[in-house]
Amino acid sequence: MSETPDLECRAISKNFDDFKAVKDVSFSVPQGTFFSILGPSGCGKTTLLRMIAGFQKPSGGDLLIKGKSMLDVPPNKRPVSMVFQHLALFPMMNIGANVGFGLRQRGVNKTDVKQQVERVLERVGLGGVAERPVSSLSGGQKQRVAIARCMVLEPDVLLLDEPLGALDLKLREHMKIELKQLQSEFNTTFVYITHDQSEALVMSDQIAVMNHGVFEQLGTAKELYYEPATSFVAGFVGEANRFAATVESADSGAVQMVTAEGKALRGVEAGRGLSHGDKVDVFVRPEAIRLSRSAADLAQLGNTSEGKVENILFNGANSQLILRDLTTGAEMSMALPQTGEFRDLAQGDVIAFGWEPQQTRVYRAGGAHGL
Amino acid sequence: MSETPDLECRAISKNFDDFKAVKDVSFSVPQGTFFSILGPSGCGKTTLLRMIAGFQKPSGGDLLIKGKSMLDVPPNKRPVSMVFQHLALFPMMNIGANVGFGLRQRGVNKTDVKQQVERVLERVGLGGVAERPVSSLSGGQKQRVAIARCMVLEPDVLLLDEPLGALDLKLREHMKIELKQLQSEFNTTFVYITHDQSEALVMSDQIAVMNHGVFEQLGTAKELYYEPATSFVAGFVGEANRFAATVESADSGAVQMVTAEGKALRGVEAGRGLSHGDKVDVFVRPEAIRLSRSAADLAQLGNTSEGKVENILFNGANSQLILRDLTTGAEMSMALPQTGEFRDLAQGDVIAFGWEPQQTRVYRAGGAHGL
Amino acid sequence: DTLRLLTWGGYAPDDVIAMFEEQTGHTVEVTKSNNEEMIAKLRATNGGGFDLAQPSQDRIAGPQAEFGIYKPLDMSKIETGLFIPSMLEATKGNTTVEGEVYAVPHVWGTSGLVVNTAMAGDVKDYTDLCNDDVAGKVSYRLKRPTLIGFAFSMGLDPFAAYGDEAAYKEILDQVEAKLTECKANVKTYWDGGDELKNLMRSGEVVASMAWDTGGWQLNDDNADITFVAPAAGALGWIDTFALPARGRADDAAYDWINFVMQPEIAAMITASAGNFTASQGGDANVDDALKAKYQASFPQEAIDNIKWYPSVPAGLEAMEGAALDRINAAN
Amino acid sequence: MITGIPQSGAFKWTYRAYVTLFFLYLALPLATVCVFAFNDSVFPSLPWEGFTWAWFFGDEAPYVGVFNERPILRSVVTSGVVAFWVSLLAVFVGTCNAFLFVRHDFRGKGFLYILMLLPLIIPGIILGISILVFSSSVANTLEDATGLWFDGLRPGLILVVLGQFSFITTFATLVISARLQKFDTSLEEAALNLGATPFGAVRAVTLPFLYPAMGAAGVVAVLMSFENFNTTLMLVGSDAPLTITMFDRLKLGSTPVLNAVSLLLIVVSALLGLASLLLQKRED
Amino acid sequence: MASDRSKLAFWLLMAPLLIWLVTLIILPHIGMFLVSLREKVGVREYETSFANYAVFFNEPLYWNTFARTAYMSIAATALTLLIGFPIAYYIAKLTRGRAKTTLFLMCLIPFWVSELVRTFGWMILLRETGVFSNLLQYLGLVDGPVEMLYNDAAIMTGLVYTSMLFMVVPLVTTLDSLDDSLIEAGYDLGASGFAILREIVIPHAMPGIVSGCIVVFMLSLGNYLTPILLGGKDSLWFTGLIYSQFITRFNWELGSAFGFLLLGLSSLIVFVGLKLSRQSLGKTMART
Ligand SMILES: Nc1ncnc2c1ncn2[C@@H]1O[C@H](COP(=O)(O)OP(=O)(O)OP(=O)(O)O)[C@@H](O)[C@H]1O
Ligand SMILES: Nc1ncnc2c1ncn2[C@@H]1O[C@H](COP(=O)(O)OP(=O)(O)OP(=O)(O)O)[C@@H](O)[C@H]1O
Ligand SMILES: [Mg+2]
Ligand SMILES: [Mg+2]
Repeated sequence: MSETPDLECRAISKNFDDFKAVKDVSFSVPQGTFFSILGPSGCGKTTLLRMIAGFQKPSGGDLLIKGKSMLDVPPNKRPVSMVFQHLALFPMMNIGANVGFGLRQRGVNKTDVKQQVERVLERVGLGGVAERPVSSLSGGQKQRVAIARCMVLEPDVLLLDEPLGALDLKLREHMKIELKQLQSEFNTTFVYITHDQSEALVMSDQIAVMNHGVFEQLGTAKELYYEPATSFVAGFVGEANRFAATVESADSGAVQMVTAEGKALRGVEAGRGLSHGDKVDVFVRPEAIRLSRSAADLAQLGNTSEGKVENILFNGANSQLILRDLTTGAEMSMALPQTGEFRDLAQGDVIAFGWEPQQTRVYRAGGAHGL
Repeated sequence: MSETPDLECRAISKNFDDFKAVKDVSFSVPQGTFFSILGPSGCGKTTLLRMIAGFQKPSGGDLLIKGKSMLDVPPNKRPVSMVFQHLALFPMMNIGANVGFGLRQRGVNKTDVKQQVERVLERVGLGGVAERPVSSLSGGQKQRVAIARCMVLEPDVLLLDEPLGALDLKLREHMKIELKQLQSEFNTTFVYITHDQSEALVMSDQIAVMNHGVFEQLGTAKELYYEPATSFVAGFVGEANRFAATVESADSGAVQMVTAEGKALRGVEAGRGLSHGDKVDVFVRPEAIRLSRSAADLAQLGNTSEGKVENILFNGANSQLILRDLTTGAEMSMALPQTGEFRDLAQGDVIAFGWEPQQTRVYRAGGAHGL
Repeated sequence: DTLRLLTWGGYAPDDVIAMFEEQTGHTVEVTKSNNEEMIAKLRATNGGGFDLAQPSQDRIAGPQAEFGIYKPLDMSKIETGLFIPSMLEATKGNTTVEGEVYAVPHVWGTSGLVVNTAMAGDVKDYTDLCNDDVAGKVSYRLKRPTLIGFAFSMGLDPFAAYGDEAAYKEILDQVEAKLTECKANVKTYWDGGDELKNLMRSGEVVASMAWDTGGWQLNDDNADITFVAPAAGALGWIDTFALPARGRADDAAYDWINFVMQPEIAAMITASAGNFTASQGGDANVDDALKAKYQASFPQEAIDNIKWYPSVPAGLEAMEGAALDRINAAN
Repeated sequence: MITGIPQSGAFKWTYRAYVTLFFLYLALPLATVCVFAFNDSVFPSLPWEGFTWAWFFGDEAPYVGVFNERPILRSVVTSGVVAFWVSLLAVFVGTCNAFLFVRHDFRGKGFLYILMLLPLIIPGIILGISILVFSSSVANTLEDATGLWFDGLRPGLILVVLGQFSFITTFATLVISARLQKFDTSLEEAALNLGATPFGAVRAVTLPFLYPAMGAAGVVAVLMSFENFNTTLMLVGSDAPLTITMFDRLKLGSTPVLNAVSLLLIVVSALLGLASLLLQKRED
Repeated sequence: MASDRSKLAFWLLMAPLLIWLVTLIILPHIGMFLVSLREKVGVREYETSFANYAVFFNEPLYWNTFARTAYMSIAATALTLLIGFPIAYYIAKLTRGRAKTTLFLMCLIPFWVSELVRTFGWMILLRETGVFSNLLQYLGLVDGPVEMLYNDAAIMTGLVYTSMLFMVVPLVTTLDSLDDSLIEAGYDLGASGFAILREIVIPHAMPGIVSGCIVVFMLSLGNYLTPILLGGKDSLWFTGLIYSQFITRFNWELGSAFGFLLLGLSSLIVFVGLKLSRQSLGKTMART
């Protein structure tokens, strides 16, 4: 992609008095990308977004849109639009007036405003509602009006600050898919922030995982899920079982470790050279763990153990099994296969389990902030 | 269980003017059970619970606790306690005073109150916070204080009205497990209402699915999930793909059907005798569907088809595939296996899929209220 | 011009105003008030806000010396021939400060007792208001005339003590004691003329200290009620015309003075206010009934016995005020 | 509303009776005043002498009705003028204050806020006399220095307006701040984001949101101004507002023309009150 | 945001506030204080001294009136609270929808007319030839006319009546904000109605109670009309003294001193009230 990116941040940072909310973050977003920023509450996502929108002045760094620096452009002159967390639809105006607000500010004449408003409302599937009050809409429809209000201005970049946060579970599932579809239809660059990993994974072309004001990793959903670069990402994106261990030996990525209780583990190194004696954090995803009634069946897996069933959290396809590892005493969570074989599993049963070294990611300990 | 149940409702009902919020509901809850009432918003759950607590007078029927009718007992004399949706912790008192409130009302002397409060707070993992104000607690901690406030009175039945509704996603996941643990620790009968199926499935010993003021089905989580009695339950509990079809032939449970587009389907009958020409609703769970690159692999399954990939919703272990069935044009949602085989699947690919007749539940059409 | 007139109730009846406005083209705005409030208002505005005021002649020199709220009259603009000469001279004498005349007389009258003779025939003097047989059915004002009247009735002479603060204080103390003792007899202290009339007419009060005109008006409704000149002597007052220091319509004010002092107009005012005016010949046109009542209340010896208020020296009012407050507070 | 708390029948019954009595207590004096506006007697009290409209339309002494009483009509106009200016000023300053206290952080804010509330705990009569005394001394000083007259600083309508404004503004500020506090600032940011200028955003979004509260504050200001007595009494000059005129009349003892005025006032205030209620309804 | 906004906008907003507070509140009070320090020593001659305050302290009448005004006002406040609380509770918690709006509106009715008219109404009702007296006679409960006007009870009736609104409105507002489920939780935990009132309802309503009490107290203390018109010969009220110093004695110096003393008294009592109830002025008033 040789063309200028729609949005580029260069070592941008923001301090509130002594507190550094955003620390030298750099990234660029090519035209037409659905770019998500994912991170826990308080990590600086909103601050970053508000700097892009112009509501907050960066303490340092530069910010370019379509290659032009935006530092001295006031928010009402920037070619970006923002969808607010609670949408911020104007309650004193009807839907048409809301959507037409930006055009009116630009001095577009009345009939043109009306036409364009009607056109964009139709594109989001809400033709003919222009005269109705905002309050007559459902949560999902309001969402679409908020997007229409921005899209009618044909912004270079659309910013979205957790727009699904206020919706209830079922609607949120639905809107995830819809948002992605709207984005590809309009083919506009979206910068979307959220603390919900499933939103980010499902919708985004690119995801930046943010923590304590810095980007820990930037990549596609699959890269983050299967190859988390840091232990924070491994813990934050997707579910994971986590142990502390000490490296016995490390050889071109393959690591042999031992836990405090003396159990040997094998895994792959995620970062740079570990060596004997290093303290490490080990992550294994619940769905990577295989179960069996007989330990022999699992022998070919690199890591095996036995555990007692502590709890069976039945939840249809997403049922979970909580085991207590008999050797280490650690609590292990794993996906309960939907095959008939484990239907009669009961609390207190002892069962063998294991997982492959390739699915065991090892990070140098410290610096990691789990859930 | 021959002993008297902790709670028994006999044809209990409640009318608001002309509107019947609860219609002749009967059930009994044995001692120590975690009993959930699951249903969509407005189905009458809260009304039922408030009748048990004594805040609403039943229009008909009887209500017994430990075998004694409660109809004429005022709420402050009933041996039940309630955890309110927004917890209703008293903001004007510190934590200790909140938890000790009920004991003080009983005239227990100060030092005993103090001791018992401290003991129950320790049991919920909050020792030593008695002097702190309620506002200093996190959401999950408040939850536990609300439960402690009830448990210190050793009620026969603890009622909970969507106590997790106000919490955020991650915390809710966590509290589900914790609530269940607290219940088994105290060994008190819990009556828990919710509209979130995963809460009910994960925690409950018994679940009643409520709709329009009546119980549609009462059973364990697995019974509801694998053998839903009505199409409402099939649609409300767990995810499902749903089609309309017409019965060709029905023979001792096995049903042959055909969809409007002429596709033949095979399934099992959930209710009573269907016969040729009956309109039916057909439900298939996403995880019951198998995928394959070659249609031949799936030939042994009772129902097969081919579809074009519309969307891949990557979400780690819970990734979903949305296909458009090439013959019927219906949208099908299915679980995306985590095996390497389908990693390179892309939008627009055509793929074969199929599922077994045993996992195809067939209900007479009408009366069902889907999602 | 607009003439803003600060006056007493009844001194500017609507028909007179209408005639005046028609004849001169001025408009008149009336604010009804009493002596204290007139002075207070003028003091607050530093002599502004009104174009003509009508305080009593004894209340001009003191406030003028203290606050400078009036301006001297230009006697050349007043048709002095319209006035009863003796009254004009007396008033001018009482209201001269540093050689300038500040007021001319308008309406005069007396204060005494208004009695329902059927129910309280025994009340002949101020102190009789404290008799047991009228307990709870008596009213008077808590103002300086009450102090003066009671003093005379108790055989003291407050006017003689005006120049001597200590002597005056002595008198006040005695009066205060009497009035405090008498308080139990009082139903309520009245404040305005109509209030008293209501009290008397309804029978809630049977004897009161009041103006002569109030008694005569009540007499029209109820023949038992009338004005009685007290044995110790009625108190005589003269209300005047004075120009506020910063009035803006002096010409209209002079026009008004000259207009209302004409005998026919004066008679109309007498009819409205119930009191006689200082207009030469003004009583000629007065209704005979009123004259008859006047004569009934004032036999010659009663007229001779009228105690005319001399000008109040500055400073006395503070003492009186404190005494009145104490009486009011007593239980 | 609490539905679920069981109460004994007797208790419920007593409670209702108490509430009924209370409202009787509230309504009684006003009803009496209104009823006696139609008494065909020159005294506003018993006995009942028959029904008459004279106290509204009469033009023959002593039966002079409100509509023929020039001083009363004039004082109604005066009150109206005062109320208009007071509510205009109070709403304007109240709106500024609301923006200042809700939107800005500055040193001494807490102190200024308490100062702003102070008029609530200053008796009205003291506000009146302090303004009277102060403006008089300023006027005296100015007059001594310049030889001109400063009648605006002497008792009169200007001081009445200022005196009422001095404490009604606090109420206006409280009402408008409460509403502004509920305003979601992201609406303003959204307007900026859509291209509005900072002032344009306030005008297009924030002010419309505040209108109901400003309207309600205005109505409250008018009502308070109309009924104010304590402060006005000290500052009034020759143009007396209605309450002062009525007080002067009442002190002297009056004909039922006062009842008639009161009845009209009640009707008008009731209409105003309803209007403000409707405004507040729209607010929710 | 504030820091990003222009300083100009800030000062433009600040200006009206400062002008209002300085010219209409602060300077006049300073001016009044200065006047109260002027001792009159002769015609148009003044000296600076505390003589006016000395007058107050040397004259039992004045401080008796002062004390009487204070305790009558406190009594009126307490009475208003006692009468108004059950009403506010009824409106806030036991009614809803239209009934609630109507009852609430009905509480505002007395506010629709000036205090003067309200007092006038009471006078017609209470006087010896008034409605009550005649009613009692008609019912045969008394032989002759009874006078109900011109006593402390009449003053109380009038004061309570006049201030009721200012008690009920903040109470309804705070009680409305009390989550019903707290009360239900109280019952559910076994509390009696009284215990709930004492432990939950009253603590929650405290800001409303305090703000209502402050306003009612100030209104009573600063009232002039009601005591004068209903109190008759015993109507001594401190505002009346101030009024008469200004209006009938033209003694602004002493009047100012009295005014300052009243201000001091009211501030003191409000301060003590706030301290005792552990509320702050800003917080309680913002809720009304
Ligand atoms: N105006 C401000 N002044 C001081 N600190 C601030 C300000 N705004 C934000 N912060 C701090 O900066 C940090 C980042 O805040 P930000 O709102 O960007 O977080 P976030 O990632 O959006 O969190 P959330 O998911 O909760 O919205 C937080 O610790 C916050 O307390
Ligand atoms: N006091 C009442 N008067 C009239 N109708 C009522 C009353 N309380 C509840 N209803 C109606 O009864 C029905 C059931 O209400 P309920 O609160 O029990 O539903 P719910 O299942 O708890 O719903 P949710 O999940 O939204 O809390 C609803 O349709 C509601 O409108
Ligand atoms: Mg944020
Ligand atoms: Mg509910």
